[in-house]
Amino acid sequence: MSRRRSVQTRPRRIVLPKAENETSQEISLTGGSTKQIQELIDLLRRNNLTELEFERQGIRIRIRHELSTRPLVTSAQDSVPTPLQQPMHSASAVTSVSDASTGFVTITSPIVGTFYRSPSPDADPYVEEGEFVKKGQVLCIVEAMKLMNEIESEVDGRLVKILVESTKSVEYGQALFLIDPRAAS
Amino acid sequence: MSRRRSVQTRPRRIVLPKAENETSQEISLTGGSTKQIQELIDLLRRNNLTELEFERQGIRIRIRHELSTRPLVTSAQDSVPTPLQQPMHSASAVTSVSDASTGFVTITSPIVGTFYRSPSPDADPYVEEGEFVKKGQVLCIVEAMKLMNEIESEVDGRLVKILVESTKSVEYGQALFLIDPRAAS
Amino acid sequence: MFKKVLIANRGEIALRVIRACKELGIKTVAIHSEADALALHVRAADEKVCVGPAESALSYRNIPNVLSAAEITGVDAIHPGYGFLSENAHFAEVCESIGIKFIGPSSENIAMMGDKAKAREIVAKRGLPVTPGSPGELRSEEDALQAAQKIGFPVIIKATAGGGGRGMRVVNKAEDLGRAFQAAQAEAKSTFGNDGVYLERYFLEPRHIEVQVLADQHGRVIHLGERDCSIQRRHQKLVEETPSPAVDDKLRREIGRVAVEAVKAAHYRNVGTVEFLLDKDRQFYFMEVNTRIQVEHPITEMVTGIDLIKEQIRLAAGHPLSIRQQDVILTGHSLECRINAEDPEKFTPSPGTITKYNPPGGFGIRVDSAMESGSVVVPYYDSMIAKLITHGRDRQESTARMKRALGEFVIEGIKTTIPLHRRILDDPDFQKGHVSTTFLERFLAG
Amino acid sequence: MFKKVLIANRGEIALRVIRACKELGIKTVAIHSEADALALHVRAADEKVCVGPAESALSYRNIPNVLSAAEITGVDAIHPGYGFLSENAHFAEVCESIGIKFIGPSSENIAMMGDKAKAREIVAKRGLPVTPGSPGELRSEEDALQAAQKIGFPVIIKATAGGGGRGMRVVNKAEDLGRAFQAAQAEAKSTFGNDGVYLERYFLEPRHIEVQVLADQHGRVIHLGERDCSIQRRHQKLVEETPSPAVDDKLRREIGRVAVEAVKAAHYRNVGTVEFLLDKDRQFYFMEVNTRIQVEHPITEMVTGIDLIKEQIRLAAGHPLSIRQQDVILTGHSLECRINAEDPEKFTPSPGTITKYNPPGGFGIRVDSAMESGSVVVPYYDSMIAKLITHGRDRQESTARMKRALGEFVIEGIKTTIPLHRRILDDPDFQKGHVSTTFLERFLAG
Repeated sequence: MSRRRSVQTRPRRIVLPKAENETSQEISLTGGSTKQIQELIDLLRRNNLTELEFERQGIRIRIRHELSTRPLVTSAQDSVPTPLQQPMHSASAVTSVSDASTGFVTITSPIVGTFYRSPSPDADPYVEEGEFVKKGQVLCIVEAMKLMNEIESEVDGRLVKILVESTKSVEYGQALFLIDPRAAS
Repeated sequence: MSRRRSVQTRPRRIVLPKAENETSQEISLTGGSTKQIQELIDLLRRNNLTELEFERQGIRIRIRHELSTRPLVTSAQDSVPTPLQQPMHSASAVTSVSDASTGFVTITSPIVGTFYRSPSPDADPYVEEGEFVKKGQVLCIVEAMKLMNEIESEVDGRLVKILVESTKSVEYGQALFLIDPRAAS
Repeated sequence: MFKKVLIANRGEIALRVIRACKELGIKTVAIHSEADALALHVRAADEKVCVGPAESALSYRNIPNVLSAAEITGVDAIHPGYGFLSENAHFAEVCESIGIKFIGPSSENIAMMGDKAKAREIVAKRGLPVTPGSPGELRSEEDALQAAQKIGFPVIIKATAGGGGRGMRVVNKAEDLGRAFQAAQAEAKSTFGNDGVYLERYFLEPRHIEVQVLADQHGRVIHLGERDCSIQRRHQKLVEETPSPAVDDKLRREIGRVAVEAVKAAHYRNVGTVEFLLDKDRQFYFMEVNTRIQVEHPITEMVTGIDLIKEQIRLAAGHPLSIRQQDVILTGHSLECRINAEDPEKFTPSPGTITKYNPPGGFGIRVDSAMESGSVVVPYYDSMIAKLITHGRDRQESTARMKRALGEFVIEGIKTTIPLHRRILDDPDFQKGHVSTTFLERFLAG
Repeated sequence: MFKKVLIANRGEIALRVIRACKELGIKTVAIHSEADALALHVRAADEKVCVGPAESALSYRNIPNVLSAAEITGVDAIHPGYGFLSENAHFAEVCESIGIKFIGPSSENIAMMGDKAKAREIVAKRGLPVTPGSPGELRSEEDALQAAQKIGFPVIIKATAGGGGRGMRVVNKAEDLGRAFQAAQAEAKSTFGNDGVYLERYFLEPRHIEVQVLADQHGRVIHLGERDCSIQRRHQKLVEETPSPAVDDKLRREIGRVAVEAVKAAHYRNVGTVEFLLDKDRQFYFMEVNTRIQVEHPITEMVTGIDLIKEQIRLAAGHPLSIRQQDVILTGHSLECRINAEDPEKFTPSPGTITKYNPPGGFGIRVDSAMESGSVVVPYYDSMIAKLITHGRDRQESTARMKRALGEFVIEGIKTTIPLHRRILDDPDFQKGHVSTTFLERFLAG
């Protein structure tokens, strides 16, 4: 294994389309507010239900608690839903909704290893929050098997958030950075 | 155990209220036709679904196939259905819907045994379909442990249907006769 | 062999018997109350008959309906399971009279062993050890002192009409006997309206040890070792194990011999369990014979490899014992935890729908249960919903397996005793095998 | 003993290893692909690390990511399960080099046994029976005839570069050899571009018999009897049993001795399986050594009471064997049916969501599976979703139990091989124990 610049396995992008009629942080139910859906999920869990359905002003939300522990959230329009054919990672799709609303790009770890923000303990970090980064710019190192793997940015943009502390271990696919590509300088 | 006239354990009555807007044998979906719901149940089973929902003219029917094999049929008007809290015998309640629509009284067997329509093999049957019966009139015998137990009618009315053949065994609670109490002479 | 058997029971034991019948190629008939129409034992059987409403007196204990069910389905035998009609001598007698084999001992066996005083008398006559006590009611303090000195202190004074601890006095030395006798008499009088009292040896922290026996129609009797059922709450067993940590090979041979002799003395047939009390000095005393298959029979099956239900059915069908005493080899150690639908701290029943049921699996794990996801625990019957049984090469392994399996067992929607069992398994005294019938009381208080 | 072990596998074997670790008090780390994030083996472990996307080459077989996961979680050993990296000598070697114990044989053992020709050579040198064959490539018809006459007819001519039946010819007598030799050469040439062929003894209806061995660091080796794995479809085992109906005590001792000698000759350590071919004349021939725990290891556990995974972990930790050969007692009979997520007639994979999963229970039943209601059978890996294992006093009982248990097993939402197993168990030849590696082919055709 040679020193690599995150080429062999590319960082995974999660870009979800921005919701249309959003105006504020506190999104209305019609916009699919995760907070209010979360309340319904809590209600479902507290009462140990299999299913909860809510209908108002033409919007219907049905939440089903499958046998596995993950809740599936569906805002169904079909007359005959077949919940068995839900995509496998609906749970992660749900947790990414906030990303969707912000339009941020998530940089994830392509390998398992230890996360370092700087090339050596006494060196400066590659990047800081708020800085602008270029596509291909090294953001961090993930050490695996004594080899340092440089992870590059996939996009131009402003580094919104560093999600992992330096020297912490990261697994495959773990989110490392949030970048706002609209803020490209 | 002495010869009894079905006194110790009384025949169970199942009387369900008549549906309102019925006009014919072929009940419209809005009336809650078991036949059409049964078709939906079959569709659900054939396709191995967990749930099937049908909506038309303001009526919505959702059927969920729970983990046990019994289908739960709900014609829900509530916004928040809690299918886990269905009564235990929803299945049997469903099979009695036709009784509900007709308003017939079902005479069930209070004991386990063998059903006889006449007091002895060469005697005439106690009753025939179409005849009028009085409350307290003997309708049949259920033999158990070599003892003959006479089963009496609970109501005045016309004997609409004899549901068991003579000499067949019957279990506790098994429906034996349908009586139309409105046709009391 | 029987062609078709009716199982006059419900829940896990009904399913247990149906499974054994299936493996023997015997058809099965389930009975059920209206509350159990959708139960697993009903669905597992070849035929089913509803025998009454939820209340067991009107259904599972309803002799005419149960026998009618047997007649209309044409079975040649009835397995009573445990509880309900299993120790009802009248039921066994009626079965015999109408030519349906009752899978269990004869009605005479049941009647005789049901009279505990008579059973002890038979056993004592044979020269076997029974709990030492005064021969009958004590008429005076003098009487009491004589009896106590013969038995040895400590003794317990009990009301002949008694029960529930009322009228009981533990006496440690002769000087205290007079006052205790009077107090017990007075309390018995005021509580039961009868001042009759008697004496028994009082045991400190005894163990409940029982021996599984098998007896065929030819008078051959073997035993399958002991079970230690000391962990009880209000006489309800919670955890059982075999071999007992308190019984070594020598004691096992002795207690086994006494158990075999006791049932021989009573001309007992089929399977049975001889209950003993084992004191701290390793002296054991006959208590009674249970004439049914026991809830905790699986742990004996695990260490012997012998299917007790199949053996019970074969014996009832008149087959001779298929095993000799010398063929009985006890391998490893087995533990059973009874999982009840109860609050694990307050012990209040917790009926309801099991929304999720995932039993543990893998090596050395056995689950006897009639539950599955979606099952309804009805409030009308016993709260036991599953027996979790483990087997290992030794007590350490079967216990480690039990901890692992309890951690895996998922039962949602109702409360169960699983958390209590996990705590018991972590108890240092339990781990050392230092348990007695007072263990759980102390454990729950501590 | 190890403090924390990483399980470099998924599904039932990962859960099996986690269970053993829990019983030994060892912490566990699960690895998983993105497709298995919600899998039971992941939830059962103390820690978990995602090591890559669904494709196993990028996750479960991804050596850098697996080893990084081991490093960041600080484990002291890795259990490889079966498949994936379990027989990868390079992986074992890297583990050794970075000071993480590979729970299995040494990398040298794996490399040596991975070279099947070399393994046979070592075993043959020791004077042990290997499948008779020509020493190398045959240069002429003359060569072929000499080799065939030495081996004895019937023989099979195989292409050295071959596979999949191409270039193979079965020859029953000397007169037919010349034509078959030429035809095989021609076919090998046209198919593989290489006309090299060699000869082997051709066995009619052989049995696949394998012997479980355990070897410690001190060179002590014991065996735990044989497994009969003759019921195969395209070299995939479907049903396994022990003891084999074809092996009596005398043959068991012989084949066991040869297995032990074979692994001793190779200086083999940890658990392993020596595979033999048993012909109709009860002659057996060494085929190869599998250097991993086998899928079918549970049936050996059932009849010996020995937890092979725990033993494997103990051996890897340097403990000496806890059992001597004379302590190995085989009790009863055990059977395993592999339940695959496949169409039971067309054998096409059937991935999807298991809408309902109710495993069978009761006496003598073991289920090794990582499935539950709601589990998703992903299409990326092996189709085996459960192993149903039964134990009984004899083959009749374990088979009756298997039939009963297959009837109880509810798996809805996907197709499984359960119906096929039920049919196999009803087959008269199977019931008589008359099986060979050609059984299933005939069975499916018939």
